Amino acid sequence: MTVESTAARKPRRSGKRVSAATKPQSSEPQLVQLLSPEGERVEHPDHRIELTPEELLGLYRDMVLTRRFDAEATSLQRQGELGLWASLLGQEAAQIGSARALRDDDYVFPTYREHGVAWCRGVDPTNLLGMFRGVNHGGWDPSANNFHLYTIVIGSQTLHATGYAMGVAKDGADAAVIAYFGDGASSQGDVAEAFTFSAVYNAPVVFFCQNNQWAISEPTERQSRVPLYQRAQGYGFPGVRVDGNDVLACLAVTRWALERARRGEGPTLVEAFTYRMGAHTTSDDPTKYRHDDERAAWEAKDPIQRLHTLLQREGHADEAWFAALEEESDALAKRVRESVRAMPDPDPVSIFDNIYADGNSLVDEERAQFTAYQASFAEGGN
Amino acid sequence: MTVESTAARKPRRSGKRVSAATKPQSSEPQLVQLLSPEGERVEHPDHRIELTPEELLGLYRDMVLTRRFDAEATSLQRQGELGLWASLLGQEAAQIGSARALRDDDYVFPTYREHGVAWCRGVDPTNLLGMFRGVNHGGWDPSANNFHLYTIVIGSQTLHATGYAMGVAKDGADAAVIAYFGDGASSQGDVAEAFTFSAVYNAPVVFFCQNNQWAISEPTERQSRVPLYQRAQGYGFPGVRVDGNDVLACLAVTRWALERARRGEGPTLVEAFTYRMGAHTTSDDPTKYRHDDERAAWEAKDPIQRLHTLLQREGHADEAWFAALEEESDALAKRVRESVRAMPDPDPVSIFDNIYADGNSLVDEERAQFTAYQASFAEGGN
Amino acid sequence: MAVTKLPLAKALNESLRKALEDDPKVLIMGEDVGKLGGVFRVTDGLQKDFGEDRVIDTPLAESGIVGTAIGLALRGYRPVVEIQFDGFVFPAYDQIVTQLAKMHARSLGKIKLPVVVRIPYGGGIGAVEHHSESPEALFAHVAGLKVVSPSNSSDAYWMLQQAVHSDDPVIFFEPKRRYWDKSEVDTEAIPGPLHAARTVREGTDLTLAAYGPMVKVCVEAAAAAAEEGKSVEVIDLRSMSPIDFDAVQASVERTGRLVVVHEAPVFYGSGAEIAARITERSFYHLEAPVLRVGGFHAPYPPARVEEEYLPGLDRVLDAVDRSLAY
Amino acid sequence: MAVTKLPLAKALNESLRKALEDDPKVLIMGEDVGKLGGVFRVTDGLQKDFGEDRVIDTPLAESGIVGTAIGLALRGYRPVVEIQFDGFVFPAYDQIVTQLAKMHARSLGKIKLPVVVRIPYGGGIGAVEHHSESPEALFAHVAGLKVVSPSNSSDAYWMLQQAVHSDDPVIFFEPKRRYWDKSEVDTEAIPGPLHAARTVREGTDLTLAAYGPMVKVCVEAAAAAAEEGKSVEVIDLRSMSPIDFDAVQASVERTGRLVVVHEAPVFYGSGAEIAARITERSFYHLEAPVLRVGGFHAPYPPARVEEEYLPGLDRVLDAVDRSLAY
Ligand SMILES: Cc1ncc(C[n+]2csc(CCOP(=O)(O)OP(=O)(O)O)c2C)c(N)n1
Ligand SMILES: Cc1ncc(C[n+]2csc(CCOP(=O)(O)OP(=O)(O)O)c2C)c(N)n1
Ligand SMILES: [Mg+2]
Ligand SMILES: [Mg+2]
Repeated sequence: MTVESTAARKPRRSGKRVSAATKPQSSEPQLVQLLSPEGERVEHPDHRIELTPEELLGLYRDMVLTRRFDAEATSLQRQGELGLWASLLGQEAAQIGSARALRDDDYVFPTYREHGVAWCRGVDPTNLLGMFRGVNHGGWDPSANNFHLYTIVIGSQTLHATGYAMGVAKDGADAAVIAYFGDGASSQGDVAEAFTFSAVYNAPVVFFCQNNQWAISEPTERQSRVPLYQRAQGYGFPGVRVDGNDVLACLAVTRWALERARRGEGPTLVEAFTYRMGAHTTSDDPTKYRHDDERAAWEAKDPIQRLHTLLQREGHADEAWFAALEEESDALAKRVRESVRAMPDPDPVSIFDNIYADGNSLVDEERAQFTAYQASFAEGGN
Repeated sequence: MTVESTAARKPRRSGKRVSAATKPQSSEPQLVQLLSPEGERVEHPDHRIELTPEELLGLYRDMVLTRRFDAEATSLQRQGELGLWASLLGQEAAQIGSARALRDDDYVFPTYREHGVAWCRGVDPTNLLGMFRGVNHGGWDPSANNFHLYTIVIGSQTLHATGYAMGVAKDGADAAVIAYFGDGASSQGDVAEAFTFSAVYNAPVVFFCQNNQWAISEPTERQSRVPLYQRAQGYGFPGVRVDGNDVLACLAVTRWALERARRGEGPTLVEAFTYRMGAHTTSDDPTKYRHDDERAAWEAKDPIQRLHTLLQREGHADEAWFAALEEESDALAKRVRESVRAMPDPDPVSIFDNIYADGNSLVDEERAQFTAYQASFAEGGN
Repeated sequence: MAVTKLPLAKALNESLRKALEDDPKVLIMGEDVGKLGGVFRVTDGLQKDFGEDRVIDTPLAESGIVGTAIGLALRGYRPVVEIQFDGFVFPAYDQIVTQLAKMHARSLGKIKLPVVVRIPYGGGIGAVEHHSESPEALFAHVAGLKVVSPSNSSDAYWMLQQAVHSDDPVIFFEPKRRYWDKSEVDTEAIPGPLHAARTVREGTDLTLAAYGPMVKVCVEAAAAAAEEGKSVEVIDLRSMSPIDFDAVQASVERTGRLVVVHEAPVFYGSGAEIAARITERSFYHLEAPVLRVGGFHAPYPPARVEEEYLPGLDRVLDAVDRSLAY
Repeated sequence: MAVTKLPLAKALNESLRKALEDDPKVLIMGEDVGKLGGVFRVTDGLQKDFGEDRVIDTPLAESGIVGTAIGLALRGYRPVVEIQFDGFVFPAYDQIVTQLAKMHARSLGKIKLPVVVRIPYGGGIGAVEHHSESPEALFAHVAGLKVVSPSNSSDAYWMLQQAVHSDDPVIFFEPKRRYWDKSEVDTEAIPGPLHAARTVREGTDLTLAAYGPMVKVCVEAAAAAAEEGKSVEVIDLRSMSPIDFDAVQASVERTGRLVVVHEAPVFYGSGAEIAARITERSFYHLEAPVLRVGGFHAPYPPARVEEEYLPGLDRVLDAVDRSLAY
């Protein structure tokens, strides 16, 4: 059962026009939206959300700090402190909304762009930068925050999430799992197999697809000729498209999907319809393949701006609060900048660490040879 | 658009109850059926078929000869003439019906069980036995009959079919491609990727899934919790479930799907709902995992018996015709038996043949060494 | 009684049973491992006794099997997954190489993935294509994986126990044509290290090194050579990654000659690694170059010529003679 | 003018352009190969000039890319597919190993699959995980595939032409850290055979054999050794399957010493195959064991230590010294 079909049955209680929802004949699929681009609340028959002013402010703060962190990382890359950066600019609502729906016991399997999710899980932003600086391949303890390492091989982590969720179900634990992936990833066989396994085992997993319209230079039409959320139906579980730039809708829909999972109702696919405002990574040049006006149209749907408008209209925050947040952002950026610069290069001999948990004679031999070889320079040898 | 949704809109013109079609509330999905298990013609709002008596007799003959060939192969395996055999028993209608929908220019990508399809394509049955005897890995020229080699790695061939169909479209040819696969195969990532590619490129390919209820010992519920034909929808093309034991329906639905492909309307998924009456292969022991009564229930739906009833009721054939066919079957079995027994073992040095089309120095070296080594025995050496 | 004579497949079955009994976190996963007990019956009866929750029939998708096993391991389980035949491990290759092998290092040691991937491998059973291959080199080249293969029932029993207990991923190659060979298993023995080679037969003139299905052939070759007065030592390597080079080196430095035997193609096979390393270590001890006996650079051939393709007694003896002729 | 100085990536681009011009059946397929021109711009401008029908952006699915390329080849096309980075070839590994490599043999020669799989490979560009690997041994072990790697612009241009013309599947490894290195290309030359090694520098004391990105390092090492009075011959193997053993053997039988250098891990790497075979062929000519310089048995490390991981001038010279010390 998709939200689309449900929406067709129930009367809408709000007079507010919400994207395609008011156009049943439209070829545009329906989008769950609770906060319009103009910053007005919108009602939806299936999904609603009650948040305290503190919670609203919290979401806003998360998005602002995440964006600031992201911008700082981009400039650190420009300064040569990082080898690469994958910006989440534009996807803050999808990430913060979905991540704030999680409980501590839930487990997250990210791609390489989920900086906002990491933030909500309590992963220190500095830790995310290690792999982009080139000092490690993943610098945090996944079990500390139930936030798995970034996965670069597209789609792989959806199977890990499914397996993890199968384990959660075996344990009878009151928890759920969320797997993030992109529109491009939806084409990988692994993602399809994750759908199959999760459906067959009724695993408590939410597949959260950030459709940011692009997989590097390829538009989503290169991956599918129908909206991605519809993919789920053919595997026997619901798919929902949510306005990925609407933090309230992302929170509400993800919460609903996680609840389904925890209640034993199995997997859900959430497609967050959003936009990658920046380049794919700092190595990419989007002018080669897309027009500026597309970006401009999405700027009008900015996830932070619309919540800003709401907070102001509903009087949840005054200028002082915004100013304090600005200061907090600056402090975060400063801290990140300083700790990245202070991040030491790894000891070369660490190349031989952690290859095996139980040890390995070949690694020991190579480590010893390497150490002796290195030492030969120190001694003026060779 | 699935047949299911269409069927709900149009009134049925026949009073005959056809499986689930008359039970709209049923959880059983609708099945396109044109010939009931009792051998009575059934009408269907979307699919109909007009066949001459000769064509009907032809289908019957194809099924009978295929079954006889299959039984002969099974007994040749028992006699030690083949190493293995994968019987198609029970799936004759699915194979003959779909294959007789093909034109010469169409191209077929089979699994390892499509003996009936091979028959319709004009592949000499004896040629199919080479790989099961262990004298080759595929003994026919695929381009001679537009019938690709059997593919054993589950699901792989669906991508080859898709690529081939992309080529057909590029050539602007008036042809279509059909890919056979099983219910188990539907779980493979490759099959999902084939759905994605074929949809994105609108390739003229029909995915023909013989859901014979089992993947070795695993029932279809291990692969999907919803009917397999529904998988297609999420990729943006139609899926239809057809009575796989009804040769008329299989012919009609496949023809329709091939026509769609040729008209440039892209891929279709046809799920032929049938049953593997025998063991998975001659190495398998189905008593380990399934009950006899299941098989018995399907016996009542036998594809050959129901066409036999129809032919008799409509008076298309007399006893002499059936007797002649029986003789033809015997002759076929005899020919197959004799030619298999006469099939020579390959020359060992052929191990080095056809590894590379352009030649390879290593292969040449190894062939020379091998030949010299073999010769050392002949010469009384070593 | 702790000592019994068991077919190799049954020893594996007992080993899995023990693993399931000892640790509730151990799971069996794969195609047809449940009611059917696997196409070789290695998991026979286990689902019946331990339930569908622990012995899990999976969808037909090898990447999914290994990928979800990784997820289960992350959750604290110890999955033992079965790949039905050697030739069907490749859909899972990406998950094995990019995820299973690397996650421990990627996490700086914080993640451990105690996953065993069982693969019946090798030829000699008259099977159709993809059912007779020996792809061990394709795993041994990859850091983060351990690759082993038992040659007899005792090793089958104990090495599988050790693989399950290992906190590293282990690719466990089972010599399928030896499944029915019976030999003694002492279920109360104290096994040696998983990656140590074992001297099967002592000798002074030449060393034969092999693993899995070829150990038996080498032992027979050594016996045949003995009749001709040649004293051949046979080493069962047991582990293809890491390789117990010390044991091979020690033997070669006594015998002066080495022949490595495996079913896998010689070109880029494990024999190459052993030849290269032993030649480097024991350059002045070798009376002859290390010779390799193995498969050709060819797809595994149709069953009716596999006996010519597989290294058999004669080909091993031929290499022994060639080595001794130096 | 037929002779121009081009960066290696541009030589590949020109080669693809020529292939598209010469034969309407040639197709380019891959992720981002169209408008973007590939992440390394190797296909830059080709979609613009040859259209979306010939230069095809594919869905993000490597198995799908290779699998559909096989289908297109069956239909008479000659697809040249791009895998974006070395570490992302593994989802396609099953299609490459079980289908692309074997279909010619499976069909008793009736099917030919002229598919080229281009893979930018190797390290040294400061990239994140999966973007710096050298998996060539994993393909070279598989019969039915040809595996090559150019080290300079001229070979890039010509070897890619030859790969496209080959009726066999070719895995074409492109040394990505040499993409920007310029050298001369004569587009009217008559190229030698695709699988022949080339002597890059002559010498009498020792032979260095390398391919792809390591050829440059070896040439520099030979120059440095020359300053110390050591005459080192450098061979660019160019092909990892088949390997031009005759050329290496001829050189080694003159110099008496061989060091093989590659980025890939040494364990089960191409150096093992070369060492084993050359030792067998030239046992009495070798003054020292064949030494191997390459990657460690470790996942490719984070970029900030890759210079220590990669075989550089010093490590090659160290091996040269060790060999000469025998
Ligand atoms: C298996 C694999 N193939 C190719 C790549 C190279 N690559 C990295 S990101 C990317 C595009 C991903 O697009 P999408 O899934 O939409 O995620 P997004 O980057 O838009 O967040 C590609 C092709 C990869 N990382 N893994
Ligand atoms: C990749 C792969 N994995 C496993 C196998 C072993 N195997 C052969 S047939 C089969 C079951 C196939 O079931 P299905 O797709 O339903 O086809 P059917 O045999 O029922 O016609 C399996 C698991 C295989 N051939 N290929
Ligand atoms: Mg995207
Ligand atoms: Mg089936």
